[in-house]
Amino acid sequence: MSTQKITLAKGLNMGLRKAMEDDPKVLLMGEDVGKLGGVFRITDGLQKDFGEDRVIDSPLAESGIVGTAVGLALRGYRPVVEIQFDGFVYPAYDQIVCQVAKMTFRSQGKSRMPMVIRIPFGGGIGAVEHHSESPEAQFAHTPGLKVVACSNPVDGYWMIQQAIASDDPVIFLEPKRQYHADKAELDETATPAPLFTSRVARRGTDVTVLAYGPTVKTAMAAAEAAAGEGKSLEVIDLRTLSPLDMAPVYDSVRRTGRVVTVHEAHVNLGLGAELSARITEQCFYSLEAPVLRVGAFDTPYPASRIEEDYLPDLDRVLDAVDRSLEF
Amino acid sequence: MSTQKITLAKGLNMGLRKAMEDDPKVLLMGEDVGKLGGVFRITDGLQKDFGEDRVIDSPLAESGIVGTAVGLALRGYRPVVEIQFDGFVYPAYDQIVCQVAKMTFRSQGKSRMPMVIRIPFGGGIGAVEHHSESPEAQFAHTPGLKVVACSNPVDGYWMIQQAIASDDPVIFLEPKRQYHADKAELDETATPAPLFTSRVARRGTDVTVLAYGPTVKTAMAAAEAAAGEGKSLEVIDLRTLSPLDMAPVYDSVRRTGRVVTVHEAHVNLGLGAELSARITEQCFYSLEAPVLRVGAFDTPYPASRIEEDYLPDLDRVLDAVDRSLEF
Amino acid sequence: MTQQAAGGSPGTTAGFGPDLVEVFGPSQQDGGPELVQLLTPEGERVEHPDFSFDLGDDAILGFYRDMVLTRRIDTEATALQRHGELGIWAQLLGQEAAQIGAGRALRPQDFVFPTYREHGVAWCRGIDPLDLLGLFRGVDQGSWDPKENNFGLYTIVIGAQTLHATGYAMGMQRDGVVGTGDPDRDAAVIAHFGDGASSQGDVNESFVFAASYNAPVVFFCQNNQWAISEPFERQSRIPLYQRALGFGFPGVRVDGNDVLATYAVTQAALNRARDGQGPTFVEAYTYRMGAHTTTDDPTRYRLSDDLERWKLKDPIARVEAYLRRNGVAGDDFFTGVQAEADDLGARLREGCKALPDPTPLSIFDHVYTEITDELEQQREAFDAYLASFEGAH
Amino acid sequence: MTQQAAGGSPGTTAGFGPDLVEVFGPSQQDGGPELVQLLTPEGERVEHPDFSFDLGDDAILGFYRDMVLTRRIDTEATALQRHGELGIWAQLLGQEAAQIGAGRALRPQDFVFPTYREHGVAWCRGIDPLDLLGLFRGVDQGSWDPKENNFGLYTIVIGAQTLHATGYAMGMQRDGVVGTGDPDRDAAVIAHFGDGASSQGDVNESFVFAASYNAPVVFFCQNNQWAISEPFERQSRIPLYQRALGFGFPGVRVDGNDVLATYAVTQAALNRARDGQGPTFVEAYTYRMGAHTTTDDPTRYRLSDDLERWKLKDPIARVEAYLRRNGVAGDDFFTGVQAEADDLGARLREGCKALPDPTPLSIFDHVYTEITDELEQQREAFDAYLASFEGAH
Ligand SMILES: Cc1ncc(C[n+]2csc(CCOP(=O)(O)OP(=O)(O)O)c2C)c(N)n1
Ligand SMILES: Cc1ncc(C[n+]2csc(CCOP(=O)(O)OP(=O)(O)O)c2C)c(N)n1
Ligand SMILES: [Mg+2]
Ligand SMILES: [Mg+2]
Repeated sequence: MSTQKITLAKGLNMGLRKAMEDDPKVLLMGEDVGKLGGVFRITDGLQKDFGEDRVIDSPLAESGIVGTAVGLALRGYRPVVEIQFDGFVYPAYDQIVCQVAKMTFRSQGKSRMPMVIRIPFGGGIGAVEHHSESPEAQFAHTPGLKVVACSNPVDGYWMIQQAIASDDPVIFLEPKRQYHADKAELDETATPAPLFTSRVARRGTDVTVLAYGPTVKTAMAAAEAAAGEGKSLEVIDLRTLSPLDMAPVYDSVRRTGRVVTVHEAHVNLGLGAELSARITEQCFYSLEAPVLRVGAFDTPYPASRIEEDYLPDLDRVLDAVDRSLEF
Repeated sequence: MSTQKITLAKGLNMGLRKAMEDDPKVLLMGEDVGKLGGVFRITDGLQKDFGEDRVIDSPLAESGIVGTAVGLALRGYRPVVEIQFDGFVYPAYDQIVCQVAKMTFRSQGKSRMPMVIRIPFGGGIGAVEHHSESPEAQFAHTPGLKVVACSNPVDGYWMIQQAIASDDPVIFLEPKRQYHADKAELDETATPAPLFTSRVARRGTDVTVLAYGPTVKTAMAAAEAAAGEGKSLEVIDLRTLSPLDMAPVYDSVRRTGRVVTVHEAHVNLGLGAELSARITEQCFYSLEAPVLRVGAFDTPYPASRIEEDYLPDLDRVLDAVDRSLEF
Repeated sequence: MTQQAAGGSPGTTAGFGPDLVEVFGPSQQDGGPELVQLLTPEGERVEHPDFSFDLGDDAILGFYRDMVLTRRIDTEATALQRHGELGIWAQLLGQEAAQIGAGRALRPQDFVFPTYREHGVAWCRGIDPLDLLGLFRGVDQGSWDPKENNFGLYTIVIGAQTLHATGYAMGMQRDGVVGTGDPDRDAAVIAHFGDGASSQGDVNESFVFAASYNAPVVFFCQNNQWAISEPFERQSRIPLYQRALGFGFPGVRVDGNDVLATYAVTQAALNRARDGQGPTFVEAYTYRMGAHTTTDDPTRYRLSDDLERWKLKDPIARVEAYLRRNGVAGDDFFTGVQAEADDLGARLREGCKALPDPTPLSIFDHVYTEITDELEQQREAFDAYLASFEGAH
Repeated sequence: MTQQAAGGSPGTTAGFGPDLVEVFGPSQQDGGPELVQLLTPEGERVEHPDFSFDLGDDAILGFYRDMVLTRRIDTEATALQRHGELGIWAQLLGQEAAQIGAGRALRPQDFVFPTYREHGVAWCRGIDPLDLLGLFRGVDQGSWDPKENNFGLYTIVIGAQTLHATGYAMGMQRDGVVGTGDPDRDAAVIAHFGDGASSQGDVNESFVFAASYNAPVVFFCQNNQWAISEPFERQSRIPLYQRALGFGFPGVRVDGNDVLATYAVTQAALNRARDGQGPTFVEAYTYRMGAHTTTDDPTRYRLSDDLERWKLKDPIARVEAYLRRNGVAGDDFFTGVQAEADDLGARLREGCKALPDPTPLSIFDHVYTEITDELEQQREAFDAYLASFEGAH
């Protein structure tokens, strides 16, 4: 029984538990993370087992949560902060970009910020405003932060532990739509890939599709559909958004000559922009078409009844693939 | 005497005064904007002439300033908020991205946010931490905001008035290093270009250089130096960062085939990334070289003694121009 | 461990006043001695030295009707969510008196900044309850015009609206509609928020600004004892109305399940504001009888005992008891209101299902007051893309 | 207009307590009746019912020396800025007693979170004053190791450090170094901030968190009457120490120009924290005698009268008066301290100019605990770029 079938929520919960068992300095903090186990139940059962001093229900103030976590980190703790929804990270934005991100640099390495800020992100859950945001580009633009996104239960289990083990602050993005969706087989005895690496999720030859978090599933479905039409897509799950792990991307693009990026964040100044710029710079003569970007439109997140029109889906990816191939 | 020589600080001050004279609903708010006239003296003399109810010294709380400005806007006022330094906009980030940016959309146009948030931005003034940031990409990534940057005294005078007249919220970036630097001739009877347009600042044929705010001066100097070496640079002052006015850019790139972007913000996910992505998409077959990006390194802003190494300067622009030409 | 035993030697606390008093002990279970009450849970009228209810029984009949209809909106919406017609619903069960009391104390020229739970206040402002459903169904983000009924859109980001309220009140000052002595002109703002919200920086900044400018705003906090799963004690260890004292303006704790007291206290606070005497903090001490929202499961974090105790303080039952005991209303009246509620319920059920979905292309509307060229291009491309599927299926 | 005349009918304010008292009237000019003082501006020892100074004259001699040397650091740094050796300097002139009193009340195991103006506290913690200059010269952002002297780096973003302090104090609770009764073990945190900072959301959130967790933190606010050009009245209309009452912990206003009183009050507050009795707010009532920083011009916004009045309360002069009057110290002592100050001044002048500039490539150091591949590439490219100029000139 070395393997079991788990959801992403379960993978994250198991990973948090493991990290807390391994290191008594690991603390969880956030709104409703205690008895409730968080609104998504990611911290379910942890306060019961580790006590109120290690799984801390915080007053309702995100800046306060992250700011006190900074103090705890300075005291030698490894706080793991839960932001309840992506749209509520902004009250903590100042503490994140001015304090968390800069403490190591400011102190010339004398103070460290081994902190993880977990953010359930992305849309598709039929929620009201502010519950479906994709704020990753803003954090990736901030030096001093590392930014990763998991896309599946197994990565959830490993990546959260690796993020907690990191001595640098990590913005940890969790595709909330996937929390309780597909299950996957977890082998707890396996050796995971290093945290800050991308993964080729599917091999292909015609077009490279770059995705992360919730859009990996979309990209894989698109690849499956495209295969039916005789088009071979290579799908890369970026996993790390800052730093970017570009080597597998360049390698892929040099083979395919065509790229489509897919994320739920706005296209304008989203990760796709940076990927496009870097790929064009490094693979200029390999490109058969410009990098095409699929993402949310440059509008606020709409009312949920039309969110599926707003979010990139299989058809929008396939459309971009076709446009790339026809270029 | 229809023209006079003014600095950028003076241009902005005159523009604010004019806007306040023209419309009694225009209010100025911020820290130290009253008797002191702001730490950069941009609001010098305005409280004296328009009173404490129209030039409002605020308690020391940026979220409070922007948040109360939202309320004033809902009541029919046109608040112009001064953020003292770029690095201090982050406590107001939540109000800006969740409230200011979304109010029009949320209310389906029933409520408007005719608000200007003035931010002195960029480095080169020998300041301590948090006083030299370039946060524009984060705002440009946020739908619902408009983002502009002035680069010279004449634009300062006109653009601030146009921004105040806009019924949409405008993030108004002022290159603080230029406030009291070069003077320019202002003709108050002239007709300014529309706010959301770029301007070809110098015609050229070999390489297109895209700049805004403080780097326009750098780009112009580079063009001058390059001309001495027989290289003809076209310099475009973007002026509007969101929306981008790409037509003149595409037009230029189709002629030159080469582009260098220059900003003080970090290269990673800076405006250059978006420019590169769009240009590559629209001018794929015209490009002789990938768009090259010059900007701050992807590190926090360093101690000021080495800021000139950190910031893009004439040599770094010329270096990129050469790399582009040699590509 | 987080609450260490006091191990200090005597004398070290000198000058700091008494040690922390146990404000959450049994003496506080009913809101404590400072609770302003004018109608007991048993429906008996009591007097208070500082606050009095200045309306007659007619008004109380009206309040009763308001509360019953508001509760019906709530139960219907909850049922609609269970049937998949709403994505989520934020219930106000138990908070009817706090909201109707506050809402009825308003004058037309006052302005309201609500949270996401202010269905009762919305009712008082004349917002069609059907319009409240759009946000929760996911067809819009609030469809009413804030200017029409002086009732702002629901705010989801906790506490953000308290600053808007303060700024709006500053606007009223500048418009000269404060302290003129003309009751039809003088206006105030009311900012609604919860006990959890009191911890947010924005809310405390709004206290700073309101005090600094002496802005005509009433901070109306419904302390319903819970912020999702977190009990009030996590946010404050003293009664919340006392927060205001730290900012230099008055605070009062009113029985939020007593519609008469809530009305009287809110009216007095609004009058202070309209008269130019500045901000007031009103803590309406109440209880969230339902779940936080329809997706919440309170059995994970609170005891049913608590709920049972609060049921005895039901805001509607006590008014009914008062009306019956004093012969103000008989069965006819109650049946009449019930019938009205049934009609309202039916209208909501029908209306909700008929709420039109927005069109995909509406995504591009109202991002700006006029669409930008950039967005127009995205819109056109999306239009063409959508069109490419027509006939394809 | 923003302060409308009270036009309310009598009765409407009932229950809200007295109308706003004029806390900035003449009665408050000396800090008001609640000011804790143990040494008058004339140098006379006075007693206070709640706070007493429990050290002897030796300690007072030490405080005197601390204050004189701290002032010298300040004047030297100001001069260095005038000579272009520093980019800017934040002066503490007038605040020496507040800082030395607070700094000397600390034990080694306590931890300090300073603003950008805490030069006196830094001195007490054993930070080499030369190390303070790096930030202002622009060669680093604070070069000391916070762990070595339990003194954090200067924080520029107003108020951010108060949350760090609270979190750090929560860490102490978890480390079991609070309320054990062992004076060498029990520890506390002190968070410094200014009157202006009290308006920031972060600062108020730190009060919420500290109260909620009963964290061992002393909030030490130097109310120097100004936040750059804004007078204290813009931030609060009541004495600032009263802010704490709104959050459920004690606050006290101490004469911040009286080093004995500041010491005594801070010590008592730290003892409360170390003993597990939770947070305290100390308002050190003082005055910023200089400009906000060397780039500020206070003549634009304040009257020199004010300054003259505060000069009479100079924190150093009153200790000198006490020492002389009571024959504790004579000319020898004062000349000795002066000589020490001169030496210190000389050392700072020399040392400042000798502070090495960072190398351009150091930009890439310590962005992360280990450089990333991405940054390594930028570093290498920049290295090559810089090399391309060598020989070119
Ligand atoms: C800034 C922010 N953080 C978190 C949330 C998620 N959230 C929604 S309601 C809520 C609890 C609010 O409690 P309270 O203020 O007491 O109001 P109540 O819901 O009890 O009416 C939380 C944490 C949010 N909406 N906004
Ligand atoms: C968040 C933030 N906003 C604005 C500033 C600019 N600023 C620096 S010091 C200062 C005034 C601070 O006043 P106070 O808290 O009273 O401290 P003091 O300088 O008087 O010691 C301001 C507005 C800042 N550093 N951080
Ligand atoms: Mg609540
Ligand atoms: Mg001050």
